[in-house]
Amino acid sequence: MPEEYTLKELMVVRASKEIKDGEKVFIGTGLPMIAGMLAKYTHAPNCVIIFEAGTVDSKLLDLPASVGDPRCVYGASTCTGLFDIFSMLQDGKIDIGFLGGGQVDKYGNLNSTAIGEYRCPEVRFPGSGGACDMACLSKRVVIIMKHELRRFPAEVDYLTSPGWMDGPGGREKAGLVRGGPTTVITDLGVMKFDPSSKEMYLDSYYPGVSIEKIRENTGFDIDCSRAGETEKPHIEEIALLRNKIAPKGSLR
Amino acid sequence: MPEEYTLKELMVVRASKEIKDGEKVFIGTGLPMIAGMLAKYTHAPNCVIIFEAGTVDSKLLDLPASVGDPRCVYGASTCTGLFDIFSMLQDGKIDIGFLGGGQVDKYGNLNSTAIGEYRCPEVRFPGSGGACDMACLSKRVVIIMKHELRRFPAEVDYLTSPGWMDGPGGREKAGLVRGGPTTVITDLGVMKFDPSSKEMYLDSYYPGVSIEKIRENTGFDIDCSRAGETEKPHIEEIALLRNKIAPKGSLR
Amino acid sequence: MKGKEISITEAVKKFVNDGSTIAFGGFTQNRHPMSFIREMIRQGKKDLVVYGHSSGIDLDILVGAGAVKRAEIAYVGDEQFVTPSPNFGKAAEEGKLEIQDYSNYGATLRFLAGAMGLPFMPAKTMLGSDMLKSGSDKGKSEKKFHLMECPFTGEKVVLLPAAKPDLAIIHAQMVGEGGTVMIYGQKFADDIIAKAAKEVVVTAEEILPEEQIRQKPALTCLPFFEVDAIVKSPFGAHPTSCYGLYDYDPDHYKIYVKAIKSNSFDEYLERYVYVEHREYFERIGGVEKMERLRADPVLGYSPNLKR
Amino acid sequence: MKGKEISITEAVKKFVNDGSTIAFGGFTQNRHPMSFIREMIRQGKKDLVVYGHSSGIDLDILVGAGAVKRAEIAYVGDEQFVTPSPNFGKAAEEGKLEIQDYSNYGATLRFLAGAMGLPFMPAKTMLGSDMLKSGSDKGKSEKKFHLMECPFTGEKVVLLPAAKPDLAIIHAQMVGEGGTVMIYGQKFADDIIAKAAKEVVVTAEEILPEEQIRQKPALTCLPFFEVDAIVKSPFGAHPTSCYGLYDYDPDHYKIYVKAIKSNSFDEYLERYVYVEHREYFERIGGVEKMERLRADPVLGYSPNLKR
Repeated sequence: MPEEYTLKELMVVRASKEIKDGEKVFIGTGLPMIAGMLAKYTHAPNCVIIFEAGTVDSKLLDLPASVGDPRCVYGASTCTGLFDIFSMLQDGKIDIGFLGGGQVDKYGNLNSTAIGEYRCPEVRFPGSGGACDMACLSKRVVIIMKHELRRFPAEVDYLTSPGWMDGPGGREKAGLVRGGPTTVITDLGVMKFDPSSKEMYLDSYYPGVSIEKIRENTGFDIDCSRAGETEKPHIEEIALLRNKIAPKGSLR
Repeated sequence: MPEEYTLKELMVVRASKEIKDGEKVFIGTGLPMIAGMLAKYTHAPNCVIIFEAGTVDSKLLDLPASVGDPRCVYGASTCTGLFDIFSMLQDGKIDIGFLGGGQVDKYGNLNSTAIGEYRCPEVRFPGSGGACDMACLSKRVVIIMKHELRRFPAEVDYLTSPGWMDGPGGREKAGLVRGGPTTVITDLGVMKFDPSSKEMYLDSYYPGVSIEKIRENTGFDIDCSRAGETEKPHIEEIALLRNKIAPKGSLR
Repeated sequence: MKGKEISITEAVKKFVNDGSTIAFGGFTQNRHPMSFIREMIRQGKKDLVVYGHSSGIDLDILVGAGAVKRAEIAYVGDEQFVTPSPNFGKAAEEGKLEIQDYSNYGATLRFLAGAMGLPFMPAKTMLGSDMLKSGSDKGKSEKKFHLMECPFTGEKVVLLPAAKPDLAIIHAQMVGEGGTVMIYGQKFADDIIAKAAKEVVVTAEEILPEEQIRQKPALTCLPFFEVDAIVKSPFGAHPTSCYGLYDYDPDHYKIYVKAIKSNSFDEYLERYVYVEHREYFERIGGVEKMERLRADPVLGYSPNLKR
Repeated sequence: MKGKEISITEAVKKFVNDGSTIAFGGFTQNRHPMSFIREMIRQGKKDLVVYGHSSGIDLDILVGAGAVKRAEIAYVGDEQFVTPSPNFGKAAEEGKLEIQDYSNYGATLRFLAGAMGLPFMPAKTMLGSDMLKSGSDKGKSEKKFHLMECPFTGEKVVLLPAAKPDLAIIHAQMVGEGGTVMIYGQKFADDIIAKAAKEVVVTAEEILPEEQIRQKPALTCLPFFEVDAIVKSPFGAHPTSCYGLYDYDPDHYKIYVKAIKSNSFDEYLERYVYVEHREYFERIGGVEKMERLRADPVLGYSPNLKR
């Protein structure tokens, strides 16, 4: 039975909608990269994909395996290194950053360093990389996560990438000059942050996913009163993903 | 009557001796550039000439008119810009800097900014450029000056480029991590600095120049007890200058 | 016109305001955006605040035209022709120009801080110099520097405030229609100045299709989005040099200096600034002059230039 | 051998000491100096302190061989194959490795401060993160960061201490006999790391006469005197990619990850590290593998790589 779309495809399509035409997007390896390419092929042909390893607005004929992949160079506007790219970010020139992580809390603070005690952790993650930089310095942040109870704790074990910190005014107090997370896209639905309380709320749930299931997999109280069903991907988007962007089977 | 050598040729030959083989030399426009080229063609073939505008160890087939001249690029090891070059200097990688100026005092402090009151000066000079940077950050400094009373005052009107400041310990107090002037080459003779008092003394006078003349043209007491006559240029050096390095007449 | 291209008249009208803080690319007698600067004079821009490092005729001609109120610079000179640059020297001596002096590295680091989105940059230069004594000059910058002790090593460090000019003008050999900039030869601090500025105009010898310039992304020095407008301006750096294409023009420098020394700068402006593009080339020596200045493609300069 | 060229055996012997602080070029699965690192393991170097930003198999293989005491890094992962890199993850979870975490920009700025001869670099990143809470880890750095108020704007700024490793190892596509380095594709932070280090060894796919590499000085990223020794090392980045010449090797990554996950890393070392150069190539797949990984000269990678 040929599926209409896979869960990962739905996530990627939803993530791509976060990118507006003309925006400069700081993107990491994996789903965000595919979302960025999809946005470029659909509603945001002039979005600019930037990779921290050194390239700006490359042609991306083939999906890169990392942000430092040789595939990131072809047709780029410039090919340089981390220093130039992150300095643009710090100077406020990047609109949106895509982030993942091991844990996220209700204020969108992310942990991609370690679970348990820092010095001898239960689980060690790869570390910040550019994630903390994006979280601190891009104009807004979109988070892509697996939605599991242990990944959505009341408080993250290690705060790698600042979200709204401890709520309103938290970022300003820390000395951050802009930014903050706006959207969390998981394998169950889409969360946003309340403009005044800065707390995560459910914006939409995927077709077939119950609000109950989302509550069960979230380690803090989450307001679900504003939620509706997530829009399904269009057939053209799925076709683009399968035929042009993602290598065979990578979004299964 | 064909001269054996001109005064400027003598100065350039003497200046070139300051460069040891293999040293990295930060050089400005004019006489220092000619001295650097001469050193490279004679006793210091492996000295590295560095121009602040962005080039390292270029071939210099033709004498550049400025340190940012297109003539500085040919055959260079790298061609970049001010930031990279000055950062190497700050990191302690440059052995010797050549400086000129409008005034020099007995501690080798240089003024290349203004004579008189800063805001409305009698004479305005071009300003520091990279001079202050070389004076602060290269391992040692060689000064090339016209020897006139008004140019050798007891105290400079404006301290653009720090020499030994107010004597022993002066540079350390200011926060400077290395360096200081070792030699002053003028149109009358060669001065050095006493290792303990840091005061300028006469090391040698040019053939035909009296110690008296040097005293008359120096605005502070200068110890002349250690002075002998400056060595004359060799005929090969003059030939190189006239035939290969300096364009016709430029050292007359 | 395609992409971001506009005319030089529009560019000056749109991006330069009286009182703007502005920075020019180039270095003493090399690759300054002279055609843009001449248009600024024609349009009578004034009260400008110029941030620079190694200025020359770019700043000097504006000072001579009475367009500059304040200069934060490290050097203003025309090398073997005259130092300091003559209008600048005169204005400084007459106290008609607010000047704030930095060293070349200091000035570059101020742009770097601006380009990096930082409020300041630390340095180990300028220490002990009177540039760190003249303190806070009057004018825009409230504080010229700040001395501190390094919290890691205890050593003395000077913090220099970021320079973030309203506008940067860079003259490049090539630019893509979308704004991707390629500079040959020394970059000076042009890329840093452009990144530090709020808006950027690039004048260029050639405008290429964006795809073409992107065939060599390792050679570009500014991504397209850093550039707000581009202007086609062949010979736009004259009388300064443009690596790989033409040399500096010693004849013209001599005319320039002589005009100022003989108090006939108004006539110079009349003859070389208040004049159409095409006529300018005739007056500087026409096609013969352009041939004499033309660079050897391997060497990057004119090897037989009489200078 | 001419100029600064030495053998890889000599290079490791001469430049790496037990306890050295060391930084490698590259980025996750791209252009790491792997042949040099394998020789370090063969020579049994230990107690190393590794400074990095986006590490991968470079740091991981050393951790697996028990050579690393401490890592000051931002990221250690092999992208789609496994994150974190498996030996690193294991050692961290067992508390066997001292780790100090920075962000990628933070780590880069520490090298930049080192390259600029400054004791620190200011930043607006890492603020609010626990990386600025974990304070001073034990080990070499006495102080991980310093928070201050900007004397110009009053805003909060973090100062990060300079990183000045004893040694940097960079793998480049080309180097001149004298040491002038040319890197194609992304430079990552390799040029900055090299400038920050006290000594620099460059392993390269090709060694060219110095005059030849100097025909394009705008494309070189390190002047010759920054480099202390060069080593000819074709395919020296394998299994990571080397832009323009060969792609990363998915087969080998799978073998690597599987060996660790199945607790047979010693056998991996035996088969792929304690082995002659020529034999290594046979074991990774010989000439057929090299052909499959070979990059398209226009695209810079292998477009039909099965991955």
